[in-house]
Amino acid sequence: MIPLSWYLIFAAALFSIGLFGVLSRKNAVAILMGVELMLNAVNVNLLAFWRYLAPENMAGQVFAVIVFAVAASEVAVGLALVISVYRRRQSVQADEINLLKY
Amino acid sequence: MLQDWLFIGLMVVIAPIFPVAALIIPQLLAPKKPNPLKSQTYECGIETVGDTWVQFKAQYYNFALVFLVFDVEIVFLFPWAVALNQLPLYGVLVGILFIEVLVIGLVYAWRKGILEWF
Amino acid sequence: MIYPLQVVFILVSAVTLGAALMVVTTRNMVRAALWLVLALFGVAILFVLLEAGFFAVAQVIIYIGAIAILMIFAVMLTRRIAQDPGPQLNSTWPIAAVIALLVFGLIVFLVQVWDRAASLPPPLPQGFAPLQELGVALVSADRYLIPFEIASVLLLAALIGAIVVAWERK
Amino acid sequence: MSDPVTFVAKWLEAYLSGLGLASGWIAVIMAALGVIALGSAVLLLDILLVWVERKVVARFQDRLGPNRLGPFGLFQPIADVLKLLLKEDIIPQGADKFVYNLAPILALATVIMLWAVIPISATVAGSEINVGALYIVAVGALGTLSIIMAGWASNNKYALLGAFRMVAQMISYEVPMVIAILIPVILAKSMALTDIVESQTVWYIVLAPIAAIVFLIGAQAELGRAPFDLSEAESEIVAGYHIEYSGMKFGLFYAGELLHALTFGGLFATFFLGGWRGWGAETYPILGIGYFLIKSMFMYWVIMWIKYSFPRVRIDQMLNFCWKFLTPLILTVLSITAILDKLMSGLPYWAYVLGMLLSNLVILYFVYQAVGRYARRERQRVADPEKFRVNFPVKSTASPSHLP
Repeated sequence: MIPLSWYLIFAAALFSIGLFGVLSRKNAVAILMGVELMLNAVNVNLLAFWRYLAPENMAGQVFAVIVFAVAASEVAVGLALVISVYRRRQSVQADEINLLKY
Repeated sequence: MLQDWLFIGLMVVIAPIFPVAALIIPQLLAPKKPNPLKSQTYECGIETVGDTWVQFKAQYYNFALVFLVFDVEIVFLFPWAVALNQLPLYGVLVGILFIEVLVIGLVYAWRKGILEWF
Repeated sequence: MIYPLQVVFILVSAVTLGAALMVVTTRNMVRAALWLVLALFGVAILFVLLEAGFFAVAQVIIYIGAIAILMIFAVMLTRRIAQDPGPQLNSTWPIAAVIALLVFGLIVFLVQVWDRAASLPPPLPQGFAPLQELGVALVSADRYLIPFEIASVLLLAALIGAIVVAWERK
Repeated sequence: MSDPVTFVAKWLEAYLSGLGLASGWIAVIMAALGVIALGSAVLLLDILLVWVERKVVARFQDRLGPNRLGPFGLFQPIADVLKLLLKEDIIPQGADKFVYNLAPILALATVIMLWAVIPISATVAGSEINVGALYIVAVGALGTLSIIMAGWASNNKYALLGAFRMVAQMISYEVPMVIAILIPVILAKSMALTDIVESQTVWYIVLAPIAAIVFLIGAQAELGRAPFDLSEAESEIVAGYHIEYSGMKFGLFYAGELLHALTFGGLFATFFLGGWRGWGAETYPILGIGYFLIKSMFMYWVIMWIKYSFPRVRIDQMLNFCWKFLTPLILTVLSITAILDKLMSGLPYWAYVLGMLLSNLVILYFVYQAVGRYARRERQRVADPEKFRVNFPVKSTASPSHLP
């Protein structure tokens, strides 16, 4: 059988890759993809904890359901923002969207 | 439970082998004489003009957006439907409430003209 | 059946992590989206190994069938990004790499020192039907009714918000 | 000899354990053999379908169809396959080679994967996973992906346009179709397709006729068949997402489309026509396979009948029909079915069936009235466009309408 630590380390690696993508990519859509990877890592953790520590308690599964909803909402609004910014500035590069910086 | 998924897992591995085999045979039998004229893009009898990446109408995004929200909510309704026998009437009505919230979104998109094609 | 499952896990997780790395490094955005699909599919297979079949199919339906499609649509609508010249990473990417590695190291360290990390999955109780349990849990007032309804309101808010943000009047 | 499939499986299992293999490996080998047998059977059926489709369309159009090769032209599909195998493989310039080659493979493989959960007889079903209904939706989502991959990788405007149209259509019609699947799930209280078939002592088309109709329309749209064949509208965008494919790669798309149609026939039979159920199918499972194939073929014929009888709709009509008619309708039916199911759970089964049928008929009556009113209004609007002009608030800000 697979020990719990394997899932946790896999999720940590996936989360770190997603984090790297969020912090380093220029393209706004790519940043959203990084966020998706991070949310997936969270879901792997939630379901692994459900299966290994408390299979009778549905909290882990319900949390995973909520994470699905959050991921969908985040993509819907995030991509709408990207499209809105693109229409005004003709760019989706996150480092060029700096109007609020000054 | 995992035994049930064994068949699915093998299906995911083996099902692509059939079309891959069908693609390998022509590689061995068929003639192969590529030339640049032959591999040109087909566009209604004229040479292709400009970039393939033309910008698309934003309506496609609208429908994908509404679809995304509906899809997520419908998937959540499936466990509720399976458990319907063990729920009191109140639990059923709560599920209906979930659907009605979905309907509000549909009505909003409709009134806003998001579902129009123009 | 102890050994083969571990092999499946290692293969799937290696492919998933490789695809995830391609997502954050590929220049072409549509290709990045396709790599994302592969990574998400790998996670779905891990859900099957966790005996959460519902989440595996939900992952494919929601992430691959809806979210990845929406992302490809968004890439096509903002067409310039598919062929961006120049570097795809910003100038501070080494710092980002260090932070990511630090987070990874920290979590691995925590997993190492945690005494229940090596635990094996307990057998599911006889006659335990996770799907029905989940359905009941989601609509029972003393359990997770409020999060369930809030999830639907959240999705409604996301729909309205996205429509307002993307199609506001100039 | 009433159940040859189980007989052969039992014999193989005994033979393998006689070789001294561990039980786990026997399960893996049996499943692999099952997958190969199922896939081969389905693909053989697919080759036959080429002939069936051409023969039936010929009859609908008052022609003879293929009749030269062999009796009734039965060898025509074999000649077709041979021709496709011998054709040169052309990759258009600027194509993304890997994705371009992957798309047709995925298109056919996903259709084969759908058969993994369909129960074929009382004893033969690939897998009895407890989320079978959702599995079908998930595999369909992978099929959508193959279309967008084909359209994007071809580096052709028409292909991309066709792919976009097709995907917009598929994801739109997926919503009412998935809700239509939810209704048999509510009636059977299970997502496993085997359970759904076993609980159909009365076919669900009697309990949920509206869901059945909506599922059929959704299937027609998912298949991209007329009246929803906008993605390959020959007069507008030549052939749709597979315009740049030739030879066997085109053949794979074609085979996938035909097999998909039969698969939807099979799914309709499973969800609404009782699958393998029929007289004596429980005691003689071999009969179940026959019943299932007859029902699937009948639904396949209905899908073809619709395809060759209706003209193509416009894209705005297609989307309006889905979002403003089918989706609200099926959401209403879903709510009413769930509440009625709860309220009538104590009644005898015949009363339950009657209640469901009556509620559906009442809804159908109101829908009929509403559609008639709408059609009258639409005819007037088209005759006199100025009088009925509607201005939508976002019209001025949306992207210019010259975009494709």
